[in-house]
Amino acid sequence: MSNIMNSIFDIRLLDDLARKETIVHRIHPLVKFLTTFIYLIVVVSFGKYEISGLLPLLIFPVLIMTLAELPLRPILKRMLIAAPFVVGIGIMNPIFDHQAVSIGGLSVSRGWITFLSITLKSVLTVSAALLLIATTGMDKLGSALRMLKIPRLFVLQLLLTYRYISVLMEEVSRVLRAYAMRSPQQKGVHWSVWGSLAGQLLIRTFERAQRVYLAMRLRGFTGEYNTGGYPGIAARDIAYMAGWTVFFVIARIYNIPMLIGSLFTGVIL
Amino acid sequence: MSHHKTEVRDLYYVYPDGHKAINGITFKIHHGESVGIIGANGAGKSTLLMLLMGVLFPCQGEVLVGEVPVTKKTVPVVRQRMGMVFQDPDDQLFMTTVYDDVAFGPRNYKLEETEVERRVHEALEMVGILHLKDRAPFKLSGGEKRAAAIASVLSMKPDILLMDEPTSALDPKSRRRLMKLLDGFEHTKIITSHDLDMVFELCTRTIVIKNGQIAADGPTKELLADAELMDDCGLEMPLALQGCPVCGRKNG
Amino acid sequence: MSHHKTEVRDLYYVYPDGHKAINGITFKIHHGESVGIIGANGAGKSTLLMLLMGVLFPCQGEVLVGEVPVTKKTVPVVRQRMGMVFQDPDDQLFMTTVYDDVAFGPRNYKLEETEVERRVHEALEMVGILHLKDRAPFKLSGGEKRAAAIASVLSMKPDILLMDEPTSALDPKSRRRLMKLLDGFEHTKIITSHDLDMVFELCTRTIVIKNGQIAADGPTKELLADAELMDDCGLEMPLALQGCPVCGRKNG
Amino acid sequence: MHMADALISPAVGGAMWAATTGIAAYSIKKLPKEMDENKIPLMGVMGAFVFAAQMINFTIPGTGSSGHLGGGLLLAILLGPYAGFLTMASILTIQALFFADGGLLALGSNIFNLGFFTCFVTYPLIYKPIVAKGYSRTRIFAASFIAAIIGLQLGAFAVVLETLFSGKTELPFNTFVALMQPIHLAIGIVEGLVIAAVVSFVWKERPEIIEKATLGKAIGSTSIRRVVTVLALAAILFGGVFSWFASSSPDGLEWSMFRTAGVEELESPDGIHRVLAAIQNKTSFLPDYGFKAPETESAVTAGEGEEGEASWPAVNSGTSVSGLVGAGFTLALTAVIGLTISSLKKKKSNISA
Ligand SMILES: Nc1ncnc2c1ncn2[C@@H]1O[C@H](COP(=O)(O)OP(=O)(O)OP(=O)(O)O)[C@@H](O)[C@H]1O
Ligand SMILES: Nc1ncnc2c1ncn2[C@@H]1O[C@H](COP(=O)(O)OP(=O)(O)OP(=O)(O)O)[C@@H](O)[C@H]1O
Ligand SMILES: [Mg+2]
Ligand SMILES: [Mg+2]
Repeated sequence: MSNIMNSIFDIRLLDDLARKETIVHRIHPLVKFLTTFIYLIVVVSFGKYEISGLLPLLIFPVLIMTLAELPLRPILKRMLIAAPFVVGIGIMNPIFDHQAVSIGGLSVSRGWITFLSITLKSVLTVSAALLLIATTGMDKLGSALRMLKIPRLFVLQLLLTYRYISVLMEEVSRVLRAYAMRSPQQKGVHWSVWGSLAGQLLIRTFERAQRVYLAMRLRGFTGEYNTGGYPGIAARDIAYMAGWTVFFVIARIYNIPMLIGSLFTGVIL
Repeated sequence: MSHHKTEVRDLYYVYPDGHKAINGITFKIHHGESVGIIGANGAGKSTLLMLLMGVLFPCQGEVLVGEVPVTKKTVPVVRQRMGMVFQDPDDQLFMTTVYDDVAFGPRNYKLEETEVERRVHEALEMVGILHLKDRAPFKLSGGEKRAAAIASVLSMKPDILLMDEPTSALDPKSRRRLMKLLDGFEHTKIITSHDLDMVFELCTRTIVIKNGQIAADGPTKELLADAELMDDCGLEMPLALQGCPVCGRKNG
Repeated sequence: MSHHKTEVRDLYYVYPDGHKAINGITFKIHHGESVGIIGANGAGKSTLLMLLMGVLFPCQGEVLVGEVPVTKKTVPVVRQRMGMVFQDPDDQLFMTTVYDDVAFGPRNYKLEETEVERRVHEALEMVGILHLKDRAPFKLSGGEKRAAAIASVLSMKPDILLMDEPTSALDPKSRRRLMKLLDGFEHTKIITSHDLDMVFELCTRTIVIKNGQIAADGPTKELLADAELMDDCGLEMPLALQGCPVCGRKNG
Repeated sequence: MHMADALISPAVGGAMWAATTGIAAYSIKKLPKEMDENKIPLMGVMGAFVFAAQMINFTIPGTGSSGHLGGGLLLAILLGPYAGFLTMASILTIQALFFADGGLLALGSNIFNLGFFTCFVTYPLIYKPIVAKGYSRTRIFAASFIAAIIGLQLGAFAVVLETLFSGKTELPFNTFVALMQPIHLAIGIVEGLVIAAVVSFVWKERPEIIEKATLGKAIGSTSIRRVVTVLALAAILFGGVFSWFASSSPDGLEWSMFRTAGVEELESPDGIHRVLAAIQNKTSFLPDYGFKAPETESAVTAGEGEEGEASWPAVNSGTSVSGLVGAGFTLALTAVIGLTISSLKKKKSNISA
């Protein structure tokens, strides 16, 4: 119940954020999409005992978040919600991998390092996906997909799903509310009602789909999905992508914190 | 009968996204009153009803139903006393027959099956659709669905009936029938609607909401005839009060 | 301007399940007329609109739009002339921004992107929501959604506007605004509604449907004041015509 | 049971992306042309429905177990396998973007795990044959129930394989399987019951919705040859892989898998560490730490990987100290950059305001 409400807020919030006008928002959607992908590949290419090498990559979400003027809190909250499966799998490592490693004189089980590494990767990858949508928006992302030659059938279908999610989530939450009103102290939907409750929702959805199709046909839809022209990719977009890519590659090849650290300890010692 | 009193004290509600929907509302509704809650789209009417029913919980202030504050703990008890009819009856009817739908609430309160049957018959008779009891709710006409939705709530014997826009999408005859039905219900009624003519006929008292606050609270006949107040709150005088083609009266 | 004439000749329609929804309807609507189609729930109003739009095809009889019979072949041409506003705007706003939604029709007719833009702006300005053009439809209020739905139809420059219950769920002010907007649209309008007061104010002519047949067809002012006819068709006189609290007049 | 970006390696993620893209392209091609336009809104709106309905909590009273509506099979039943798969793909895409369920790299695997097995394995091989003899309540119930459970089992098993192949986490294969399969059996039973209840209800009330989707031209008749192909594919994928695992010694399973796949070594810092040790020695200001080059795996043999494994804990403490200092410094720098920019932005907007 509150789950559904929260999901509706999340979609609305991200949609609102995507409509801001900042330097990051103005970057070409396709460029942002590809940059995010390169970033993700670089992040996950680090091994399971890697921590320090991953740290410089934090600068990407931090920079995007500040430049795009995105609020920290809701994005952090989403990352925490996304965590359970990853943490659940990650937490197995300390159990199965006891080998001790010494770090700065401290003896740590290798499993914990893996766990930390997974958690860090989770933070980086989750924030990258959220930031992509929060600075681009579903409609622009759709046009980026079209530019990638993803068939229009799929893109239109994706956008329709996105469009009707909030309509149907509200419908579902109203039904659940009505259900809860007459069945106090029940946590979920009783099995005797499963079929009729979800089934009726499904039939209504089916009928809605027919009306939507009708509305589309009445406005000349014949299976073609016609979008307006795409915005061109400007020099600044290319610079954006090239800049980040170079940084990612450097961060992948060189362990930057280690370089800095050695520099420091070298100076100090 | 103070045990059926509904009281709202200095209520505030902020949606998780920061939208302040209710900004300090206080009122008291006595047993047997019929109260209309009106206001423009987005004024906060539905939110207020949800706070009364314990679907949402206030950020500040409290809701008391018969001296019992509505909290997560008391909600099951409170709900037994309150019945809510939703705007779209489709949201409310989820069983395969009208009978089962109307019996759903009483069965959840673990009543004897004979008592359940008695209640279902009573409720269906009250709204005049006993003949539909074995039909599937989703195959009924709009007006019939509305009646079934009301019966499903009446079978729980609520002391207070809450309704969100009960007359929308009904044809004039069905609307009239529904109004007659509601008029016959002697317990407390709280109705939100844009159908000000219905409020005018059905409710003795009206609360006007504007931006989550009470803009006016008083006898319906006075408030709805106050053209300035209505205009200020995104409303309009009931059509029955506007210009009469016979006597040529304009705007009340 | 006979090329905008809409004519229905001896129309019959039976749903695949055998339900006879339209049973012999004939009428002619001239360019610029505003016609209200009224009737009880299930009378056949929505079915009639769908036959006019070529969404359904009659079992017998024919529909002519500007001398062109509506058949599977002529439908694309006919539709460009007719714009239909649905009862639930959510069914009609299927794109992710208001702009794209309003541009959907023109783009499908392969107009230049500059022309598309001109039309979208024009349509949005006409309904007064140009400032909402980059918003997502799911975040609009009920009234705003309705306006966007109308704009999405206006951008196709229809000669005839068909609407199914355009005022439902709107607050009185938004309803008034919509009525003003419709009043300003100078082409043919065909409106079905249970809001008889709206029909009374907006339509010069009314067609009353009962069980898929025409029960009456004539000037709105006359038909809607005919208490017997209204009652016979599951309707009621508009509230503005019913009992005036000032002069005490009862039932017209 | 969404596979997450943090647990996947580029190789596994990429492979699954490739597989998924292939199936999606095939599905799009298979959607009969004339059905397209009316199916698009149906797919879109049904996708949104499944998305929303997955938030309903279905409970079995007294047992404490509860479940949700599974998407893939239901969509296949309603829309046919091709449209069902594509719809599942868009649901998962939106979940990855807006709810950070899974992630963009793992999206390929997730679409595969939740879409392929339901739409292209259990739907044609279990659901369809059972209802092919004619619809009845019992058949529909049995068909959806069994298909849902098996579909989820296959999906869960795929998650296990993908996770292990990725080598980002340390879970012995049998433990992981022993953990995942029973959990998903429990989930699958409730999910199967929900789907069975929903499909039976819809069939009773609006039979054409269920019957048209399965028998109609929209899907085309599934030829025997296609069934056999799919069967064979699935058999190779699962039977093969599974029996191979089963035949190896349980303890060594994981490592032998990594060695064979060459995935672990690909990323393993330890092997590379040794390889690059010589180079490091020349760079004096970086005492005893290796640059990591991601592309040197060809030089690493399985044996070296093993050895590297053993030598890992011996990393000297001086290196770790510089690592820790550097890490702290990097974090501080990142924070400073972030704070500076946002305070600059605030100042700017204050001035302009
Ligand atoms: N789930 C929600 N999250 C955020 N804001 C919401 C939510 N639901 C409603 N609101 C906002 O709260 C305000 C009050 O909404 P509410 O639904 O109570 O209005 P209402 O008076 O019932 O309007 P209507 O006459 O259109 O039904 C509106 O501005 C609305 O946009
Ligand atoms: N798809 C359908 N299949 C069978 N019967 C239908 C179908 N759609 C509508 N009907 C029936 O046809 C009749 C006319 O329906 P229609 O929707 O045109 O009524 P309406 O006048 O628009 O009613 P309302 O005022 O409730 O909108 C009704 O009796 C209805 O039950
Ligand atoms: Mg409301
Ligand atoms: Mg209708």
